[in-house]
Amino acid sequence: MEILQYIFGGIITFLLAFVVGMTFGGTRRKIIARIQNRYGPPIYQNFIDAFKLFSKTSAVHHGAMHYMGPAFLMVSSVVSLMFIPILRDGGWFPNLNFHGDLIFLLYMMVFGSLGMALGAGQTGNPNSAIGVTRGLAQMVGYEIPWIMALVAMMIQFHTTSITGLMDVQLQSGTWNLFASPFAFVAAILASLGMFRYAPFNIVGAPAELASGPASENGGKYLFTMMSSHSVFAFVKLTLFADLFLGGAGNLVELLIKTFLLYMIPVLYGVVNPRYRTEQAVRWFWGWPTVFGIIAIAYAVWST
Amino acid sequence: MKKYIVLGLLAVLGYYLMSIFLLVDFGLPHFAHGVKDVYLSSSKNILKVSNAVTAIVVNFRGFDTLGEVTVLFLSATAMSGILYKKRHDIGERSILFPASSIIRSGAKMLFPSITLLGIYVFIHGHLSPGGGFQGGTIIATGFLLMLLTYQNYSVSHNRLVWVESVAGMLFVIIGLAGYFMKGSFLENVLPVGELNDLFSGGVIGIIYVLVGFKVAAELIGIIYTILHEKG
Amino acid sequence: MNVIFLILILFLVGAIVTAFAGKWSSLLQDGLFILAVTIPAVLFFTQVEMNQLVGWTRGGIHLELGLTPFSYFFAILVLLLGVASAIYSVGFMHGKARKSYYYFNYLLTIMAMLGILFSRDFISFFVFWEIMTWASYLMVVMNGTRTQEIGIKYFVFSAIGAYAMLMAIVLIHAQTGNFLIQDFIDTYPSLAHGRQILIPILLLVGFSVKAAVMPLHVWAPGSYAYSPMSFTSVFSGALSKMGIYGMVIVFVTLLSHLPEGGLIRDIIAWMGAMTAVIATLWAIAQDDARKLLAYSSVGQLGYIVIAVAIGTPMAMLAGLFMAFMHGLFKGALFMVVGAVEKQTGTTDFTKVTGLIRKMPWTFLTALISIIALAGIPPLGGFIGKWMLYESLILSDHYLLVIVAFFSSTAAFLYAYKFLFGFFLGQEEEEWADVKEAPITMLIPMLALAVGSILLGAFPQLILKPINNGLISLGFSDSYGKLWETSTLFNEWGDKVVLQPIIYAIMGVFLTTLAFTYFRNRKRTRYVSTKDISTSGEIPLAHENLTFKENFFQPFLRAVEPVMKKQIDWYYREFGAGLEAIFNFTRRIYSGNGQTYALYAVIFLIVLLLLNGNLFGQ
Amino acid sequence: MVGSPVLFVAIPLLAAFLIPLMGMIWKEFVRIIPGLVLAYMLVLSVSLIIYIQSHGTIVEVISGWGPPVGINLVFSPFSGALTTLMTFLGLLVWLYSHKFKRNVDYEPAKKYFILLMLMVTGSVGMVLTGDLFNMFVFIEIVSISGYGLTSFFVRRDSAEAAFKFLLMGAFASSFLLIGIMIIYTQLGTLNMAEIAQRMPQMDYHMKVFSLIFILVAIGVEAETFPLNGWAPDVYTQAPGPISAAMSGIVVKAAVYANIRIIYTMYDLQGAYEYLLIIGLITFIVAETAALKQERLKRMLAYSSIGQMGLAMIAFGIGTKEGVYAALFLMFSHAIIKSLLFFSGSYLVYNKTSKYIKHVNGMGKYLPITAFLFTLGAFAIIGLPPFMGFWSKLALLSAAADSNLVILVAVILVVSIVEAVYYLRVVNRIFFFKKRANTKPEKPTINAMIAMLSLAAIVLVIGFYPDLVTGLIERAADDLMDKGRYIGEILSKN
Amino acid sequence: MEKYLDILEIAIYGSAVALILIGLYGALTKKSLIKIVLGLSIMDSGIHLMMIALGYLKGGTAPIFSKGFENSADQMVDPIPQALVLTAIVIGFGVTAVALSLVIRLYRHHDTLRIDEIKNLKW
Repeated sequence: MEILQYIFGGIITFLLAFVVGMTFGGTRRKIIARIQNRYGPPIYQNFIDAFKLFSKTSAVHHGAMHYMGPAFLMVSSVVSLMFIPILRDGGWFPNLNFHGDLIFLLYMMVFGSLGMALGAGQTGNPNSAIGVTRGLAQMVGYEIPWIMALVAMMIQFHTTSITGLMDVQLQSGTWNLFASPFAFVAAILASLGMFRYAPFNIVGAPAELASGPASENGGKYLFTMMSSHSVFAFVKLTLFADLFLGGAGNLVELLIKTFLLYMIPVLYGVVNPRYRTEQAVRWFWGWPTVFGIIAIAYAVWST
Repeated sequence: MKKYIVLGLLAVLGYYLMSIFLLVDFGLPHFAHGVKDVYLSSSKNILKVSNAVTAIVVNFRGFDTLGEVTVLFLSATAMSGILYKKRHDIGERSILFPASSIIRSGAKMLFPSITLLGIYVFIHGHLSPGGGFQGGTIIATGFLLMLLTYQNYSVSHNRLVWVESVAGMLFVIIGLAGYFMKGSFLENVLPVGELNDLFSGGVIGIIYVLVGFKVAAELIGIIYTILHEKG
Repeated sequence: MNVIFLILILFLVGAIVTAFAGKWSSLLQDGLFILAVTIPAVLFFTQVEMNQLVGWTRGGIHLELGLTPFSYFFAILVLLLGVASAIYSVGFMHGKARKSYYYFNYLLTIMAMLGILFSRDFISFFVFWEIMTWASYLMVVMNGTRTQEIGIKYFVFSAIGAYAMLMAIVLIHAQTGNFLIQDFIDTYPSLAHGRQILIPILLLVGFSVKAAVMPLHVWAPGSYAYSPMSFTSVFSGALSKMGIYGMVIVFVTLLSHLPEGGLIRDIIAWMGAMTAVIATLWAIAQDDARKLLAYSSVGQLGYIVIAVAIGTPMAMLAGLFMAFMHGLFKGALFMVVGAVEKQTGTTDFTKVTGLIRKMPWTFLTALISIIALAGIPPLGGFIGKWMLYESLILSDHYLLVIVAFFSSTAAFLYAYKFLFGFFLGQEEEEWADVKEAPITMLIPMLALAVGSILLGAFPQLILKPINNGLISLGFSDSYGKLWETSTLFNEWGDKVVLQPIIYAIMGVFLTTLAFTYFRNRKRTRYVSTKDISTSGEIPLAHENLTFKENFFQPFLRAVEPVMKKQIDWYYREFGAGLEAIFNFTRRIYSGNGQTYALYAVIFLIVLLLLNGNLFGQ
Repeated sequence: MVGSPVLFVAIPLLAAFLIPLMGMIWKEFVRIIPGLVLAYMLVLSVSLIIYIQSHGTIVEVISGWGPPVGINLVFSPFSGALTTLMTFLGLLVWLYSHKFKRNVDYEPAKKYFILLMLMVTGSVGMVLTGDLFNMFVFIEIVSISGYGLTSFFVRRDSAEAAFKFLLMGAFASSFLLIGIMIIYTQLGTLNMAEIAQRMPQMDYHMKVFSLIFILVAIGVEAETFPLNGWAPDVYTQAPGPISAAMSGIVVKAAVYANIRIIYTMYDLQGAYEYLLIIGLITFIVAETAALKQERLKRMLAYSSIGQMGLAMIAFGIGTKEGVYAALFLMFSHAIIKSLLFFSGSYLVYNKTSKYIKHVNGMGKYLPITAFLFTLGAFAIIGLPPFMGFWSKLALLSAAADSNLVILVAVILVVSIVEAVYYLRVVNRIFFFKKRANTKPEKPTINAMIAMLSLAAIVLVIGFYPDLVTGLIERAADDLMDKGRYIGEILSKN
Repeated sequence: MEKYLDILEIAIYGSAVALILIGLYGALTKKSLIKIVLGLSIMDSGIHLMMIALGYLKGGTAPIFSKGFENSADQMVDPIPQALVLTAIVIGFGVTAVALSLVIRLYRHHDTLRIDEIKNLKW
C-alpha cells in the first residue's frame, strides 16, 4: 500500500511541477517580450507548444541512445523532484527526501545533462555535439560556486540532509538567506548558469547552433525534453526555497518564493549579452567563487 | 703551457721524493731485525753460495725469478703476437747500408769470445758477480752483433723455441722436484758442496745456467722479431 | 608444501610452461594460460588460511609469508581482475605477435602482486615489488612504440620509488636487525625522531610512484596508454592499487604514532587532490582513448589517495571501496578500448565514430562503466564518492571537498567524450563492416560491468572484507556504525538508502522509455545518422560531419593557464640537463694516453699534498 | 692434502713452456692444453676450498724457507674464494674463445691461449702470494699478458688501447717499486704478514708516503677514478672474452691487492675513508659517463668500472658487513659482467666499431643471446630475483648499518642512471628494427655453453643465494681477522 | 768522511730523483711515442739507482763471500735491493720491448708517432 501511495504521490508531484514549470516558462517569455518592447506570447503558450508536440508522431529515430536520452533526462528531473521536500510537512506530496541528501542530489542533477548529451550524440548532428560540449563545460563552471555554497551550509549546520537544513531554519526562526548570506549569493550566482538563460545560453543558442542538443529532436522527444526541463526548473527553485528561504508551509507560499527566485536569473539575463563559453566559465570562477570561499570561511568561523 | 704545469707538478713530486729519501739515513743500517742478516748467514752456512745476491735471486726468492723468467717469456710472446703478420706480409730485414769488411771480420772474431764470456758469467753466477740474466744478455749481444753485421745471418726459429721451452720446463721441473722430494717448491735437492767451489750451492748453479740459456734465447727472439719489421 | 608457496610456484611454472607451449599449439597455450590463472585463484579462495605465517630463509635473511584480512581484500581485486583480464587476453592477443612474451609477463605480474600481498617481511615485499615492476615494464614496451621514452620513463620512476623503498628498508634493518614488517611496526614508536620521519616518507615516496601521486605521476599516462589494453586493465585496475595498499599500511601503522603524521597526511591528501584535478584536465584534452583513460586513471587514483590519506574510518572505507570500484570500471573501460582497437585498429577519437550499432554490447559496457566512473547514482561509483565527500566534510577538509568535487564534475567532460568519440556521432563508411568483439572479450567486460551495478545496490559485498581488513590493521569496527544493508550513514546521522533509490530510478526510466518507445514502435523507422537536418542539407555518404576536432576547446581555453606546461616538461628539461652534464663528465676521458698519465701524476701529487689530512692517525 | 697452492703457479708455467713444443706435434694442443690446465686449476681450487673448511688456512712455503725469509703462498678462505672464482671464469673464457674465429691461425692461437692462461695464473698468484715484491712480479705478469691480449686484433685500434694501458701500467709499476722500497728501508722485510706485524713501529710519514705510492700503483689496475683512463679503451678493443676476463679476473685481483694492503698491512683508519671516497667518485663518474656512450663494449666497460667503485665503497665501510657486501659484489659482478661481455660481443659481432645501434632488432635473430644479455642487464641493475640484487642489498644494508644514509641515497640515485642505459640497450635489442647492413652471427656451441652456465648461476644464486653466502661470509671473517692472518703465517717459520 | 757522506747522499739520491723526474717529464710532455718510451726507461733507471742506493752500507763490501771475506757479513751491503733490482730491470726490459712493438704497430696503423694524433678511442 505504501508503495502505491508513493507512486500516486509521485505522479501528483510531477503534475504540479510540470504545471508550475510550464507557467513560469511562459511568464518568462512574456516578461522578456515586454522588456524588449514586444507584445509576446500568452503565458499559456508553453502548454500549447507542449500539447502540439505531444500529439505529433515522430516518423524517424536515430537508434537506441536517441530515445534513451530524453528518458535519462526525465529520470534526472523526476528523481530529483522526488528527493526534494515540496512543502515543509510533506502532506500531499510524499517523497523520498528522508532517504536522500545534498550530495546525492548534486549527482542526480547532473545525470540528466549526461543522458541528454548521449541522446544528442547519437543523432549525428554536429550542432548537437557542439552544444553538448558547451553545456558540459559551462556546467563545470557553475558547479564550483554551487558546491561551495552547499558545503558552506553543510559545515554551518552539520547536516547534509535537505530536511535537516529546513529543520534548522525552522528551529532558529531565521532563514539561511540571513544565517549564511554569502552562501546564498554564491548559490544564486551559480543558479544563473543552471537555468541556462541569457547570458549563459550559448548551449542552445538558436541562431548559432540550431537549438543545440535539442536539434534533431521533434515530437514526443522534444515534448519529453521540454517537460523535464520544466520540472527541473521547478526542482531547482524549490530546492533554493528549501535551502535558503526556509521552505514553504503551503502551496501559495511556495509559488511566491519560487517565483521571486525565478525572477533573478530571468531579469539578469534580459539585461546582459551572451557570453562565450570560456567567458562564462571564467565568470563563474570569478566573483561567485570568491563568494563561495567567503561563505565557507564564514561557516567555519561561525561554528 | 702544459710543459710548465708538468714542471710545476714535478717540482712538487721531486720535493716529496727528496724529503722521503733524506729521511732514510744514507749508508746506515735502517732497521733492526730485517731478513738481510738471515739471508747472508744462511747463504754462507746452509746453501754454501758465496754470492749472496745469487742465493737470494735463485733460492730465497726463486719464485720471483720464476716470475721474472715468465715475464720475459710473456713479453716475447706478446711481441710476436702484436707484430704478427701473415707469412707473405713479413718483410726483409731492414739494413740501411752493408757493414764494412773491418766490422765483418771483427765481428766474426769477437762472436765466440762474447759467447764464451756469457757462458762464463752464468756458470759462475753463484761465485762471482753475474749470473743467468747477465750471461744470457751477453750472449744475446753477440748474436745482435752478428745479425747487424751479416744481412743473411739467421737463427733457426725452431731451435730458439726448443731452447727456451726446454730451459723453462727444466726450471719448473727442478722446482717441482723440490716440491715432491723435500715438500717445498724450488727447494734444494742436491748436495750443497763447499763454499766458493764451482759445484756448490746445489741446484742454484743449474737453475742459473738454465736461466742463462732461456734469457739468451728469448732476447735473440725479441731482437729477431723487431729486425724483421719493415722500415 | 604450504599452499602459499604452491600458489606462487604454480604461477611461476605456469608462466614458463605457457611461454613455451606456444611452440606446439596456440590453442593449448591459451588453455594453459587461463588454467594458470584460474587454478591458483581457486586455490587461493579455497585453501589459504588467514593469519597463518610461513617462514623461510634466503641469503641468511629470515622471511615470512602470510595472509592478513587486509591483504585479502586486495587479493580479491587482483584475482578478480586477473582472471577476467586473462580470459579477455585470450581474445585480445589472438593473432598478435609476442603472445608468449605477453602471457609470461602477465602471469609474472599477477604472481608478483599476490606475492606482495602475501609478504610479511620487507625483503620478499621488495622482491615481489621489483618483479612486478620489471614484468610490467616489459609489458609497457611490448608494443615497441616509443620504448625509449615511455618505457624508460616508467622504469626510472619505478626505480625512484623502489629505491626510496629500498633505502627505507635498509634503514629499518639498521634499526631492528631484521626485515620483518611486524617487528618494525612494534619498534617504530621507540625510534629516534629523525628516523621516525624519514622512513615513512621514503616508503610513501615508493608507494606514491605506483599510485601515481602528483609529482611522481608522469610515467603513468604513457605507460597505461602504450601497454596492451588487456594488460592495462590489470595495470591500472589492480597494479596501481599496490601503491594504495602500501600507503594505507604506512598511514595506519606508522604515521599514527608520529606527531607530524597529520601534516604529512594532509600534504599527501593535497597532492592527491592536485593529481585528480590536473590529470582530469589533461584527460579532457586527449584525442586518443587510451591516453584519455590513462589520465583518467591517474585522476581517479588521486581521489583514492585523498581518501586514504585523510584516514578516518569512513574515509578509509571510501578510499578502499573506490579502489575496488576503480578496478572494476577502469578495467572494463580499458577492455572496451581494447575491443575497439582490436576491431578497428585505432583508438583515435577523430578517426573512429558511430560504432554504437556495430558493437552494442561493448557500448553497453562502456556506458555502465562510464556512469560508474562519473559517480552517478545508482552505480557503485556513487557510493565511494558519497563516502569520500562525507568523510572530507566531517574531518574538516573543506577545500579538499571543493577540489575533489571540481575534478569529479570535470570528469563528466571526458566521460562524455569517451562515449561520444567511439560510439556516437555519424556512422562512417570506413567502419561499415566492423563486427562486435569476440565472445571471449565480451564476457569479462560485461561481467565487470555487472559487478559495478551489483556493488551499487549491495556495497556490503565488498565493504565487509574492507572492514575486516581495517579491523586487522587496528581500526575500530566501523561496520555497524557506517552502513547497514544498503543504507549508508554518516556520523551526523544522515543517510542514503540505496534500494528505494534504485527502484525509483528504474521505475521512472522504464516508464519514460515506454512512453517514447512503444507508441512509436510501429511507425518510427531507423534512419541513418546521415539523414539529419543540419542547415537544411543532407550530408553525402562519405562526408563525416561528426564534431570531433577540438572537442572541448572552449573549456580548455578557460583553464589554459593551468595547462600551459606539463609537469612532464620540467622532468624532461631536468633529464636533458643531467644528460648534458653526464656527457661532459665523459670528456674527462679525453683519449690521449699522455693525459691519462698526467691524471695519475696529479692524483699522486694531490694525495701527497693531502697526506696527513687524508690518512689521519 | 689434495694438492698445494704452489701448483696454481707451477703447472700453468710448465704448460706455458710446454705448449710451443707440443704445438709442433699437433696444432690443436695449443688450444687444448690451456683448457686442461685451467680445468685442473679449478678442480684444485675447489678441492682446496673443501680442504680448508676442516683444516684451516694453508700457508705454502717456497724453497724451504719459512716466512718471513722465503716467499709463501696463502690459501685462506678469502683468497681461496677469489681463486675459485678466477679459475672458474678463466675456464669459461677459454671455453668461450676455444673456437674463436681469428684463432684458425696457429701462431696467434698459440699466443692467445698462452697469454690467457698466464693472465689467469698471474691473477691467481697476486691473490695467493704473501710477499709484497712477489705481488709486484705477478702484477707485471698480468699486465704484460694484458697488453698482449688487448692488442690481439690487428685491424682494430687495439694497439692504441694497449699503449695507453702500457703507459699507465709502467707508471704504476714505478710507483709500486718506490712504495715497496720505502717499506723495505723502514722495516727490512717484504713479507706482508711481518710488515703488518711491525707496521706500528714505522715512522708515520713513511707509512703514509708508502701507502700513497702503493695505492696509486694498484689503483691503476683496480680502475679507481683518475687512473682508469685506459680501462674503457681496453675493454672496447680487446676481444670480447678478454674484456670479460679483464673485468672478472684481473680487476678482482687488483682490488684484492688493494684490500689486502689496506686491511692487513696498514693500520691507518684514513685509508678506509680513502676507499670510500675514491670508490664513490669512481662509481659516480663511471656510471654517468656510461649514460651517453655510443659503443656497446665501452658502455659495459664504464659499467664495470662503476661496479668496482661500488665494491671499493663497500670495502671502505670497514665493517664485517661491508666486507661481506664487497665480496658478494665482486663475485656477482664477475659473473654477470662476463655474461654481458660474452653475449654483448655476439650482439655486435660483425662490426669493428661496435656501436650500440648495431644491436637493433637482434632479439629476433639471436633470441637466446639477446635473452641472456637481458638477463645480465637486469641482474646488474640489481633487479630481484637475480643475483645482483642480493649483493646490492648487502651493500646497502651494510652502509645503513654504519649510519651512512647519504651514501645509501647517492648509490641508489646513481643506480637509476645505470638502469637507464642498460634498458636503452635492451629496448634496442628487442624493439628496434634491424639495421640493413648488420649481419647476425650465431654463437658457437662452446660460447653458448659458457653463456648458459653463467646465466644458470645468475638465476640459481638469485633464487637461492645461500649457495654462496656461507663461503663469502667465511671469507669476510678471514679478511677482518688480521691477527689470525699474521699468526698463521709467521707460525710457519 | 762524514761530510763527504752527506754530499754523496745528496748526490746519489739527487741523481736518482733527477732521473725519475726527467723520465716523468719526458713521458708526460713529449709528443713522440718513442720519446715517451724512452722517458719510461729513464724513470725506471732512476728508480733502480734509488733502490741500490737505499741498500748501501757505509764502507760496506759486495755481498759475496769470496776468499778472504767469509766472515765479513756485517760489513756487506744489503743484498736484497740488488736482487730486487735485478728482477725490476728484467721486468722493465720486458715492458719496454712490448712498448716498442706497440709503437711499431701504431706507426703501421696511423702513420704517425704523435701521441695526440692517436685518439680514435675517446669519451
